[in-house]
Amino acid sequence: MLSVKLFARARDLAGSPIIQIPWSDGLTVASLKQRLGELHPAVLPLVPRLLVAVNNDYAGDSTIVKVTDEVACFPPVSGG
Amino acid sequence: MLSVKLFARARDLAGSPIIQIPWSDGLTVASLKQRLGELHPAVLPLVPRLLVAVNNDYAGDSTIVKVTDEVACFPPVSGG
Amino acid sequence: MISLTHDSIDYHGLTESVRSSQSGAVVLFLGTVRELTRGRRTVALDYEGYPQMAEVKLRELEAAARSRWPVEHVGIVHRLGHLELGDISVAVAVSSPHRQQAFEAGKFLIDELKVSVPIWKKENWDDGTTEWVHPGVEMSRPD
Amino acid sequence: MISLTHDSIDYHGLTESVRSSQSGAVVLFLGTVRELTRGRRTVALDYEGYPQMAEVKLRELEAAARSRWPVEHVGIVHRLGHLELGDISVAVAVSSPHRQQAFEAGKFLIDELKVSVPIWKKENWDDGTTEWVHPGVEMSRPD
Repeated sequence: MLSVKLFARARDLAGSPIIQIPWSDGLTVASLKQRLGELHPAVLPLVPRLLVAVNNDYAGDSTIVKVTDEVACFPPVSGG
Repeated sequence: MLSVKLFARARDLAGSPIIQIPWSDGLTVASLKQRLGELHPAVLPLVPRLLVAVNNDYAGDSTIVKVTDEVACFPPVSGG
Repeated sequence: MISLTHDSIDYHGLTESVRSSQSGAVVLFLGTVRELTRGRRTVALDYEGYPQMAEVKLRELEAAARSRWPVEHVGIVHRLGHLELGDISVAVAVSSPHRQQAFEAGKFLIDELKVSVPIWKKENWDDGTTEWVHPGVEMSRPD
Repeated sequence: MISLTHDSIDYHGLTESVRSSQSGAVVLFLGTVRELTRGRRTVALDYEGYPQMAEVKLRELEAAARSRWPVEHVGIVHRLGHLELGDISVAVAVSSPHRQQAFEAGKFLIDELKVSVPIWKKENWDDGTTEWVHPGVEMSRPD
């Protein structure tokens, strides 16, 4: 299982600050976003704009994610 | 007589913070600079770069100066 | 100095920390909670962060600023939690030999912070509704 | 708030005076006495002003900034007299609804101050000589 932290509206829609996603080696960020939408349909409308961070850096769709990675998903930022 | 305040290097070169210049109605800023150089030759090298303020505003060479005006001469500013 | 805090931001201390006799210029930017946003009235903001990544990204921004301008010191503090009108949400202070550099570096840091540092704000509107601010995401449905 | 002072500049008080819940952005600029200028070492600066005209020109600059940007509050304090290394010679604070405006107005104010407000500085070099700074005027002859 891959632990994924959620923030802001993504967390509110999923109803949890951290979710577990069944995972296997070789899967990418694109798979992560797809599975997140399947497991938590409430988050689905946000998925196209969701940002994914792997080990504290932004990761593109083709980035491979390992179960040991620190992973977070969140909508566009609005600090400042 | 026209009272003219001097500042910074202009004052140092003239040796005085305020000087009196013989004046008559109708004379301009250009005349003021010329007379200043004649009366205080030490200031002469600075005259081409001297700024003249009349009543707290910068005045061009053709501005007519009255003896009752508040007049100051000084080199380029360097505040900040 | 890079930090996230739940307390009031001491921008005076932050500014003192970037001053030095090697730098002729200091620029400080403060972001504060504004009452009116596109005609709607805010009563408060809640800021949430992903602290470990936010600190990494802030340090990257400091490094990027240093690579572009001869910045001497950089200080950035972002506040998290519940903020009332007029409260300071973020302070960015930079010092450099000349003012042009300090202005450019300060503007760069706050502009980039707003697009790359994982912190989010939730509006508390005066009609009692709340709404996450997610630029580019449809805002029609209040949370 | 526009003022000239012979005392240390209280930039914290100045910044507080421009903050408001109508403004989302505050930019503060501090000019400080820098040790090195084009490779020469400064030990102190003496600032002289023509106070009555300087205040008129500063108020004109504030008006010019307000005509270009939706600035809410402006504070400018310039120090006169003898300043040591690291001392603050000038502080400019502006508040406005958005940060872009605050940066532009702040930069405009200090840029224009330096060319139009009748204040002059005299360098005290570490070799014991002093020299008025008059941009564009031949500096070869120490005073």
